[in-house]
Amino acid sequence: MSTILLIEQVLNGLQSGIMLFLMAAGLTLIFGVMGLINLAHGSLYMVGAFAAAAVAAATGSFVLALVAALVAAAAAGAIIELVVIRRLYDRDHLDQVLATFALILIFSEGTRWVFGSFPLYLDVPAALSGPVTLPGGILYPAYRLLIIAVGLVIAAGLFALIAKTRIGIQIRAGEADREMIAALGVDISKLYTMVFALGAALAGLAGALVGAIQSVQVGMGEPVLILAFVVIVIGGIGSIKGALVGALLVGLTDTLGSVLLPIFFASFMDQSSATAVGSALATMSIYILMAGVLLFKPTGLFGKA
Amino acid sequence: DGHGGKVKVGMITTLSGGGAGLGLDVRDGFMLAVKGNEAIELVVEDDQRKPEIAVQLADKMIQSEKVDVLTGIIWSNLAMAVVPAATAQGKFYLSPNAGPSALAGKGCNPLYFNVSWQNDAFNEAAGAWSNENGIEKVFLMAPNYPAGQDMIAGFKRTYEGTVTEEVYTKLGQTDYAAEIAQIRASDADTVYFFLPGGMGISFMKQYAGSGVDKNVMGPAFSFDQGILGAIGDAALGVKNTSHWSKDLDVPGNAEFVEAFQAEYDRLPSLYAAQGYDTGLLLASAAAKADVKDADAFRAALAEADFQSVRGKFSFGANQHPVQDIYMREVVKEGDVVTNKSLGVAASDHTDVYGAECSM
Amino acid sequence: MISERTVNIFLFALLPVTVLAAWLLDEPFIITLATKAAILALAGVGLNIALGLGGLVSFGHAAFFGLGGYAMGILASHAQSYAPLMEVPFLIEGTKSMPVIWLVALVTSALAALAIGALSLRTSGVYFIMVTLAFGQMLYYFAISWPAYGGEDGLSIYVRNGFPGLNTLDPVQFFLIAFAVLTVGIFLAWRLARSAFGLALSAARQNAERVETVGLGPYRIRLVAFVISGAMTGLAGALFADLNRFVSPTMFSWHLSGELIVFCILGGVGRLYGPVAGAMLYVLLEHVLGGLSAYWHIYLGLLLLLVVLFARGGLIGLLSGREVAHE
Amino acid sequence: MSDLLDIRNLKKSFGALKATDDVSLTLRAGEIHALIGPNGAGKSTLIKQIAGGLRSDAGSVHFAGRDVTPLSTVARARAGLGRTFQISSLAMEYTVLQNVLLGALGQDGGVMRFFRPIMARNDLRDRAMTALTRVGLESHAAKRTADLSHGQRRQLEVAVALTLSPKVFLMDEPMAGLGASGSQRMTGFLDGLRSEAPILLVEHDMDAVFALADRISVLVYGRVIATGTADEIKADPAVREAYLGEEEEA
Amino acid sequence: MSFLSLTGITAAYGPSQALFGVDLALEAGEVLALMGRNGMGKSSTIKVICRLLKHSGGTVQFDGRDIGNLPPHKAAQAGLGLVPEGRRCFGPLTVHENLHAAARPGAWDYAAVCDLFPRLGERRDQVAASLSGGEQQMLAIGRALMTNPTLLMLDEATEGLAPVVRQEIWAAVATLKRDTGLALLVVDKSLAELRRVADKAVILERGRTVWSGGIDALDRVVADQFLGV
Ligand SMILES: Nc1ncnc2c1ncn2[C@@H]1O[C@H](COP(=O)(O)OP(=O)(O)OP(=O)(O)O)[C@@H](O)[C@H]1O
Ligand SMILES: Nc1ncnc2c1ncn2[C@@H]1O[C@H](COP(=O)(O)OP(=O)(O)OP(=O)(O)O)[C@@H](O)[C@H]1O
Ligand SMILES: [Mg+2]
Ligand SMILES: [Mg+2]
Repeated sequence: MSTILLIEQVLNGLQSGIMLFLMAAGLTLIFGVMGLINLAHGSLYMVGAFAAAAVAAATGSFVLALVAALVAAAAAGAIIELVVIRRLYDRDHLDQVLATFALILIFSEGTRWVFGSFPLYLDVPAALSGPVTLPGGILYPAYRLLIIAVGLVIAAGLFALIAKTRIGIQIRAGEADREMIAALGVDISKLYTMVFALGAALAGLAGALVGAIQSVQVGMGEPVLILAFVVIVIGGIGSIKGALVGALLVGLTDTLGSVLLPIFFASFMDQSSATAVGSALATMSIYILMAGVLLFKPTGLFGKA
Repeated sequence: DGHGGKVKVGMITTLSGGGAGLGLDVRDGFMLAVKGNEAIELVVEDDQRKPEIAVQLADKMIQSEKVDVLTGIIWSNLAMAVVPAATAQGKFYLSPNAGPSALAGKGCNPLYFNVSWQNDAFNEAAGAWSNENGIEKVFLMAPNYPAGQDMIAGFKRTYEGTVTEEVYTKLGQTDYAAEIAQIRASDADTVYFFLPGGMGISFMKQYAGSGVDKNVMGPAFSFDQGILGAIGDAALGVKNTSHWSKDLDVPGNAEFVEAFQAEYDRLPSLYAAQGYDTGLLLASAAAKADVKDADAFRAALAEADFQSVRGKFSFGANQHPVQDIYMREVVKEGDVVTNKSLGVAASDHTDVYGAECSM
Repeated sequence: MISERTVNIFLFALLPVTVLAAWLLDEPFIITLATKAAILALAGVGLNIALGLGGLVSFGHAAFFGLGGYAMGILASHAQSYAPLMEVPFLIEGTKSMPVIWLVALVTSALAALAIGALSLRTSGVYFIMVTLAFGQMLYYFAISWPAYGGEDGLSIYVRNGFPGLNTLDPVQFFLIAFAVLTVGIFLAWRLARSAFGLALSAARQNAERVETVGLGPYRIRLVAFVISGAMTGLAGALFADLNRFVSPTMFSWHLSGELIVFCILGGVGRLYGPVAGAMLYVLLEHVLGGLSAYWHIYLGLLLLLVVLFARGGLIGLLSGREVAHE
Repeated sequence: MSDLLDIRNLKKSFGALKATDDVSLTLRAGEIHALIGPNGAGKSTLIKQIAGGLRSDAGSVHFAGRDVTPLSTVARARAGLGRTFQISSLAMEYTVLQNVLLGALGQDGGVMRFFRPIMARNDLRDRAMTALTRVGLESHAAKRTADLSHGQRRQLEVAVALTLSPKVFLMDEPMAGLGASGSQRMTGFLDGLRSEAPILLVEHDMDAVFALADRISVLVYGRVIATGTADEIKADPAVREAYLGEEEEA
Repeated sequence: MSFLSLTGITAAYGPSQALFGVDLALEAGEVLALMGRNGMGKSSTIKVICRLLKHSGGTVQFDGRDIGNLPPHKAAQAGLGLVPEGRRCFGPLTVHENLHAAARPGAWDYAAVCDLFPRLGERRDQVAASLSGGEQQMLAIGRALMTNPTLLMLDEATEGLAPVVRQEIWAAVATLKRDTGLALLVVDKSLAELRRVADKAVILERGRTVWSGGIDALDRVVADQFLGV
């Protein structure tokens, strides 16, 4: 394989990592900071994508579509929090798992009911639809650069929100002892609704941004959900930095694994079995990565013991 | 004629979750074909695309509903789960989609009729067409699972040019940046791929944004009507092989397209066409023989005495189709992105597994 | 409130009574459903040992379920094709005998649980959930892309395996086999919960530090529990494969792990009959609602939601109130 | 008198902070050795180093003539080190009885018994009930631990340690949270306990310490600054300044 | 009307009743000692005042209004400061973050708290979970002061503190009372130390007020009967 292709693949790995971070960002917030296992995160991602597709179809504007994704997902998040999640904070994690699993069912089929069973059309805006030339002569889709930029901005913003602001402190205090922070005069319920809505909005934004280069269809949130969990667990729960690093690691492993493993096996096997073994191993690679990381660092790369 | 026997049909298909669009089309096409037919009684159940549910539904239809004929399954892994069990219990099975090689060869069965295609068919046709249309070097890509491997093998069976790369992706993969980079770096002139459902949508959109401009070709599954709407202009110009196209000039096809649109308010897909043909086939057999007389009914089915919307249609010795496969191209008609037929890619095509079938 | 014991007796009797009624009414499919519920309940009872008693939320129990299933699939397919499983260093032939298959399923899944548990138990909490998921997913992808036994297509076994002295093709008899195994499973789980081991395991869930300071090693206790749990789920997998006469990688999928967890929570976490109640309700809903509307998942979701929100302690909690610390 | 527990030059740092800095102590059969010192002096750290919850940076722990430094918490507990926590650490969903049963089970060691109900083990039950009776919790045996008041939990903590019949007790503030009357009772109780096994007692309740301790060691900033009898310690000006303050004698 | 007054409070944890009729009254600037043996309902009473435990009967009045229906954070904003039993510091947060989490403007700020407990200043960026027991106790007090309450409730706030620190805390309490007019409700086991700071006392026995009066009136007989000393 040529060096330039290898560089390009590394870039692709990093890029896909940032994309993963974008999808995981909202989950990190809700899961890492509020301590809530929200399986319905993927559904909020889907809600964002569908809202964007519907608005883009109606108005033709990509910006409006993104706004719609944010609003729809935030609203869905706030409603979920007020109606369901709010009653589950003092419960076992398992109750949250069951409730949010139920929400997946409701959201998926609800979306199918409203939008039908066929994938929707959502495409990148014309201005960003082509490739740009990077230094070194690498052609790179402009839209993907946008995704990288948005991902990095969100990472920085979340980091500042959690680590540097008083709201961040209060949220974390609430996770440690909800009753106590309330007894000190903080309206933790309202705060949690806001955080949940924010996490949902991030999921919705990711759904719209990523949906434009993938397929907008019912069930699109499920693989994302698992991947997002993998990412934040590798990074260490509650750590934004960890989520970013975890996402990049997963992106690189996934991309380079699928490219390099078949080549690696071909060096000592015949071509067709090398392709078979290599790609089989590549599909397992991120899970092997996760298990490996957790065996050496049982609380993830940046998690607190 | 006039045996007066009714046929009870159990349809197990995917009506919820990710792949529901395909199941809906098959169901609607079938219902359109048997609409008003007194001899056919239909029960439909949703398999949720889970093999074990499909097996249990088959049991239910056989044991409780006492159906005579089963049909409806979309996915080859579900078919592999249901068909052997159903035929073992003496029920007919008509496949409106999916044709795993195992059921065409050693596993063929007198009670199993495939009304769609064998997995390799579209690919063999595409390979043959490529030989004649100056396609010299191809980049092959499919998900790493049996159907994907079958499709690639099918293409390679007939294709005589050079295969530059053969790439197997994760099943359900959504990001193809790495593969697109490989395609860009490859010296192939054509990309041939099989990526059903959302995978194909994602790939095509990303490919269009990448600036790579090699020819794109594949079996029809990634370019069918239900999906084209979601890919949009990115799919224009793509060549794909299919046994049916909306614009085929064969008796009954235009009427079918029109009736389907009138009934369901959407364009029919190839799945709808297969469902429709399956319905017609069944109706033709039901008119000739009583299903309780298995031998007679089987003979009636084997005659394939109906006007297929694909034109020529008959069964080979392994009861898999002998039919023409066409090359189609994705075009825009007004606002609608759809397929246009370019002509026959392989005529009277039949599968290679029939030789292994001892029936 | 009804006492938990009464609820349990009712739940226990429900399956055979249903089957009897179905048999009288000649509704063989209901018998199949009851069998399915019994087998899934067994898998849930297995999971519940780790999950309810030990607090080990395994999101990868499908691994054991699938291994049990493939133990059946591989052995039976070799018997079906008369090709030995392996010839060197010694000959292993396929088999169609249930007891042998069960034994293999138990041993395989126990060994897998030992390996997976030994590694996973180094972590805890959500990390444990995810690392078990990772192992499950590895097996899932492996099964999908490994062509020898059908890959994603799975393996069909044309005739159900045999059990000495019984006709397993008769739905009622096969139900009785599954139900008997379930009964044994419940009995073992019941004794286990009340045994010295159960006391220590449950204490390790509540406070591991406490268990250490009384001189008991929580890691070893949990590992043993995980192995027992995995083995029982593996056995259920073998039965499930026999019920369908079919195995495929979906038996390894995370949806299945999730469903097993759902059974436990739905019925009541840590309650002996929790997974039994959960599995029965789930199977019932799946098949009743499935017939009502194409959008039946919405109703299923709403029902589950109602249970979590308003029935603390799951179904059994709803019926019999807060758990009384035993004896 | 022999030294049952012999701690030599233990050290533990957290970053730049030396929580324990070259601490050596002994505990002889039949004595109560009190360890006092300002908050954050390193007392609990030391207890954890002895019991095994925390690996020492340097130094060794000898117990009953054997070097237990490399052993895990579990192994040390089995060897006979019984510990109570500064902040109650109990199985909260269990009944009071089940918590002490767990201790009895730990003492018995037969945890890999999967079939016989634990409640049928009369030996363990008796042992557990005896321990509850000794701390005065017998009437609460069937109560859920989570429903106990703070002080009652402290008593239960001691009862669990009793069931282990350890050779040595390591007690981290057993009086904390007990009311005045509770403290008095506990004082009387510990007084009797020393004949069963010696006690290394960390406590801020000076009434109790002065009433009970045969020897007192004072830990300040991770170092032992004085060891002696109650009177010697009371008279030590450095101790008065660092710890006791102007407290008049109780 | 009193600054804080509880009349006829009854309350239960699920099925088990803990309070059977608690009455107490406290004036602004006063220090009230709440006494009773283990498990008699002192902490439960405090929880009722902070709204962490719902009462089933009786009334809770604070600063001229009925706070019996407020959610906990509203009650706290009305001027209640709590140092709970068992400290309950926010374990994963640093000392500095613990203090700032719920701070409200007023005389007590970070500098003032560090003046009172210099140790907290030294441990500024250490996470609370790794503090020594006594340090956590100081943190809990500091955290409550940072909300600038008008009534501070100390539930066993000197538990586990070294005698010197305890003396400092009592001195601080005396200062608070003298200089800021802060009202205090104190639960503590040392009768001797309470006598020095408290103005009056209420004794609970099995969830009921059984004695109340000036601290000076609390003689040997009463102490013997209810407190067992
Ligand atoms: N894990 C840790 N990381 C950092 N510092 C720690 C850790 N554990 C303890 N410390 C620090 O070590 C010092 C000693 O703590 P230790 O708990 O041993 O004190 P102590 O003597 O028991 O005090 P107290 O009487 O208040 O309980 C304290 O300053 C504490 O903050
Ligand atoms: N969370 C709870 N659930 C159930 N019962 C409880 C709970 N907390 C306390 N109790 C019960 O309520 C009664 C009063 O407890 P409370 O904590 O108010 O006592 P206290 O006077 O503060 O005792 P202590 O001095 O030991 O802290 C006790 O009998 C206790 O068992
Ligand atoms: Mg301490
Ligand atoms: Mg209290």
